Amino acid sequence: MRVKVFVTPRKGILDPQGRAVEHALKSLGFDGVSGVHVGRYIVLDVEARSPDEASAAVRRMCDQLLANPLIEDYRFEVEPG
Amino acid sequence: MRVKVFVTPRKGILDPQGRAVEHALKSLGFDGVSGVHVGRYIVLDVEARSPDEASAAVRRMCDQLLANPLIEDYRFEVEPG
Amino acid sequence: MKWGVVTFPGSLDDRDTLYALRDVMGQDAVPLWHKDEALGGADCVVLPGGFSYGDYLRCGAIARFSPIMKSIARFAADGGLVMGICNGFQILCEAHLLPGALTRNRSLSFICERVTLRVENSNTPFTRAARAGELWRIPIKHGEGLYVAPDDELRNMEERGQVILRYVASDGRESEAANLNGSTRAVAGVANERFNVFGLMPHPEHAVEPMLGGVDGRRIFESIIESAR
Amino acid sequence: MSAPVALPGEPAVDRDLAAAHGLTADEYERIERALGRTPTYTELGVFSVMWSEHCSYKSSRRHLRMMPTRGARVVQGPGENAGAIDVGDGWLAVFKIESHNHPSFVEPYQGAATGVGGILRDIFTMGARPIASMDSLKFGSFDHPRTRYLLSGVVGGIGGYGNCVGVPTVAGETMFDAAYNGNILVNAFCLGLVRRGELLSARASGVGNPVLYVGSATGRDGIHGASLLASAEFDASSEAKRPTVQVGDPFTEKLLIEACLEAAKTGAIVAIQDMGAAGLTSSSSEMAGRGQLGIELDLDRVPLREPGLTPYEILLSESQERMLIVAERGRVPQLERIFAKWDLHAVEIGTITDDRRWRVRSGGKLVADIPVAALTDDAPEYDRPAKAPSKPARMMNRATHKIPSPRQALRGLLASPNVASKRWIFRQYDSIVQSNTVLGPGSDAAVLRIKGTQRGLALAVDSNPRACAIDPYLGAIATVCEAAVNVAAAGARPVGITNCLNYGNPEREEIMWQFVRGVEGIRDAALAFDAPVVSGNVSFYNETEGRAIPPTPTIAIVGVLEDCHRRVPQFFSHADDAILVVRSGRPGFASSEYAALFGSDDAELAPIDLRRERALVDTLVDGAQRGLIRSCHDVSDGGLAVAVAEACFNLEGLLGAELTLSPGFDSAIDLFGEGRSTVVVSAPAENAPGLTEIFRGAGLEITAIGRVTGTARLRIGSVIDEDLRELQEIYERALPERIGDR
Ligand SMILES: Nc1ncnc2c1ncn2[C@@H]1O[C@H](COP(=O)(O)OP(=O)(O)O)[C@@H](O)[C@H]1O
Ligand SMILES: [Mg+2]
Repeated sequence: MRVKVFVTPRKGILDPQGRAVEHALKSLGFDGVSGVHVGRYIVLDVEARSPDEASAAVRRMCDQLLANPLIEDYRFEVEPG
Repeated sequence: MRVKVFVTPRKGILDPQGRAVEHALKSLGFDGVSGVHVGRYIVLDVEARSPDEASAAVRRMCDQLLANPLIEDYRFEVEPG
Repeated sequence: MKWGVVTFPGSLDDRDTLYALRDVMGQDAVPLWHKDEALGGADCVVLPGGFSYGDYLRCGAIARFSPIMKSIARFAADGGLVMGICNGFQILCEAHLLPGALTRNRSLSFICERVTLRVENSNTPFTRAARAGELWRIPIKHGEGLYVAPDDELRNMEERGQVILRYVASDGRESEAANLNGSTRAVAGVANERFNVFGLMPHPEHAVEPMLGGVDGRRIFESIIESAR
Repeated sequence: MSAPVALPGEPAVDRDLAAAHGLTADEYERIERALGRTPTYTELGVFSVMWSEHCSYKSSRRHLRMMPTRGARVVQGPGENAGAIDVGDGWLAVFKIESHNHPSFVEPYQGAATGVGGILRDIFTMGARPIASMDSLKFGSFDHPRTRYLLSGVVGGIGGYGNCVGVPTVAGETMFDAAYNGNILVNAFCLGLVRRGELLSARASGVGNPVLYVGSATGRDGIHGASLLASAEFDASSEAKRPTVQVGDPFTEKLLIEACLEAAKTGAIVAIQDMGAAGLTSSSSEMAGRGQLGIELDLDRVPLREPGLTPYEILLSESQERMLIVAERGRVPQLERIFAKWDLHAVEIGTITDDRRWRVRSGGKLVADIPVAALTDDAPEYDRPAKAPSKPARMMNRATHKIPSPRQALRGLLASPNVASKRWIFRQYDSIVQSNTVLGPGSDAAVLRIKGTQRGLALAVDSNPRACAIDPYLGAIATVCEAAVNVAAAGARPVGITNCLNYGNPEREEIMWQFVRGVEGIRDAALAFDAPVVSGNVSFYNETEGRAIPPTPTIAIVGVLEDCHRRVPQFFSHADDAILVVRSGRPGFASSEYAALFGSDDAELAPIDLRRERALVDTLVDGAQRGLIRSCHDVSDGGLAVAVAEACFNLEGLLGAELTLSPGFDSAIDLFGEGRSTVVVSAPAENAPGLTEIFRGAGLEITAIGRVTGTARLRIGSVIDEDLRELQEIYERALPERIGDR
């Protein structure tokens, strides 16, 4: 099963990368841009008998490795198929 | 309008980070994992009168700054609202 | 001749490059500021190493849009000599003044080490003072120096002699282990098709004094001085 | 003037709330007395951080006064952001070491990164350009499941920050021991250079002078980071108390360095301090306190990262990359222009006053009004009971029956993570940026040249918790000796010390005893080397679940080389050079790596004769300056055999060594014991008599034990005959293999 994981800097945590990108976009003339945050996007294939089984595994992967719960939030989507 | 941009390593381009994450997941005991790729996930708010206008702007942002077409692919979603 | 060394926000080796050029090589070198467009009458512009804009997003991606980069693009189009070292190389690639891109080292970690380079083409303004096949000991220090370019493009580059420097073992032979960052075909430095723009990951400005571990970096500066005459 | 008012939604202040803020009943009463009323919630928060162990040094202050802090070269001793030593030719070296243990244990990458950021700010607030960093690291054993994660995170964070700001990390030390499983240590050192006469201070002056906030905006990060996290033991509830983790932004720090140094040149800066622990509160009150003045702040003008921060949060935030400046009146626009050039905020948020009060307004209301002294000089100070434990501690195992052969011992030692090459770590650090690094990581001390002069500075950082566990006094002395000898081995004269005192819970009398004995040891050794202590840091409460770390005073020493060309590396460089050993005492196994690996019943540290240690240092410097010494390596972890092997591992070309063992050098204890300072010297054979004479003349034992050979073999008497390539492979691979990095 194909899984997509989205990891973003936690609310309230400094996101210097997001700030730098926002600043750069503005100076390129994209004035109407705000709230830029930069995170990670992880795509993977997981062998599982059901989407629920895949979800459970991915949740553990996120907690253990893919995200740092102290400074990052994550969510993921399981694409059946 | 809230926009989500997904930037992924281009097919055929070395993705050492994806490989390292896959390796790490396997050594944590997640055997059924494969095809791991790590990219960037950029969230931003764009002022625009319509989703189309937002899309056009975001496409330009991606082409100019957010992705490097030589090594990366991108796609994005505009959330009306 | 006159040198210009650009300072972007987050440039680090700008001062070292100026020091190497002025104090060690006795050259006339001026600092250039990213917000300016003037190149100070430089015959060769150096984009130094560092972490411009924190290397956020992609190395060099944001610096590429600095006002001074417009002048540098024009200067290069007019045949002016431009050299990008490390972060400067990354900026030149992002600005499409050089082919290819630089991505994270194979090991995913930063590497600071003296490496051996082999001069692959000595018929360029940047290597004129060297013999082809000459070996140099010059340090690298980067986290994202793995050079990539599409296969066909890289093949053409090799044919035209645009691959100027390669990582090799200390005996001069190509080896997987000596290619510390995992660059495609062990590429360490490339030029554009006109051979007036040059980018390299190793730091020649950190190899100009015996007390600091060697002088092979001088060969590059000497070549440029010779070319500008 | 009316008293500050409670803001809507704030909890009522009482003894219980004070206790929840880590203040004792006594302390709370003191606060009421100092104010003559009940504090507001905001004020309570402010007192709780300023009176925390971390900010007030309440358990350590009276003991730290023992340290020798004056000397002919001392321009600034403890009390400012960092100390300063005159190193000649018009240059001052400004340096300090600081701990970031708890944050690094919680989030290793960001914890270590922000540790580097903080110590850098301490240096450039003095007007000095940071030119070199070092890191002293203690991790648990590799058997512990978190060790690898913590190690890669910490090293990644130090490199990530240091590399990005362009300050080379030139040396350090790393130790692994199960005693640190629950409490790692991350101590970061930084050194900067400033011209004599251009040193800045953190002492406010000039009533009416404006106060400028510069750098990053304020967020909710690290609220109570200092008071709760670093001033109490770790336990199960720490999780819940955990403040928001601070994320460092080295890019902004780099801009801040350049902007502050440029601003310093204008002469418009009266005083400057970074917003470290307790952020805006400590920087503003401490600057006012040093100047015997008052300060008034308007929080409405503080740049915020997100809306809705309360005065309590703004005052206690530990957001990174921020500075507070007292400027000369009328020169604010000039400073603003400089910060704008570097894309940084500079906002006037307050004024210096003459009434010695710390006054804060928000939304037009007075929210805090406290005598400055109550927050600074008059903070509590304790004379906590100290008592030696009934039985001395010990980190080593008893001797086993399986005594290894010399060959097995040597190989085992070289593969031990404490002895093995730390290249995996230091090659992740840019050690050459700024073009001053004459000797980088991998040698006993790093050497930096001072551009435009012949001079060099040598830096070393050391700690010896195993010796300190046996005897916290002798262990501290041994630590200072090791750092001094490392610096002298490179040919430099030790001129100044900074220290980071890592201990357990000071409310326990045996910990307090370890601490006091440690300070006494540092005092005595510093006096002996005539190297004053000019700065430092105390880190208490390094315990988890009631288990304290071994006493770990970390000592960094700065040395001066009159002529940088005369620096001495630790590596053999010429075949046929004579190899000599100079000892200031006898080796033993008591705190050795050998004992840690193979066990030993040797439980006592040998006494230390500080006059001989001093003589060793003086003579090494003398020998180096006269150009008699080609290489010098001090014998530390692993003993003599390991030191000789390490001296052979010259990256520019492997050499060999052949030692003929005379009596007194042939037992396991001679080969692998670690004792009082011992160095392995190589020199052209014709210099050997001259060297022997000067060392003997200084009352030291010097013995010619062999020669350097051109073939890569290590031969020691009839007991060891090894291919050095194999040994080097063991030495270099050990750490990457344990980390799982192919
Ligand atoms: N954490 C670290 N950061 C930078 N350099 C380090 C670190 N740990 C060790 N080193 C370097 O590795 C070398 C060996 O360290 P160490 O074994 O502590 O030396 P010694 O025992 O000779 O004092 C030294 O040059 C030291 O500076
Ligand atoms: Mg040493």
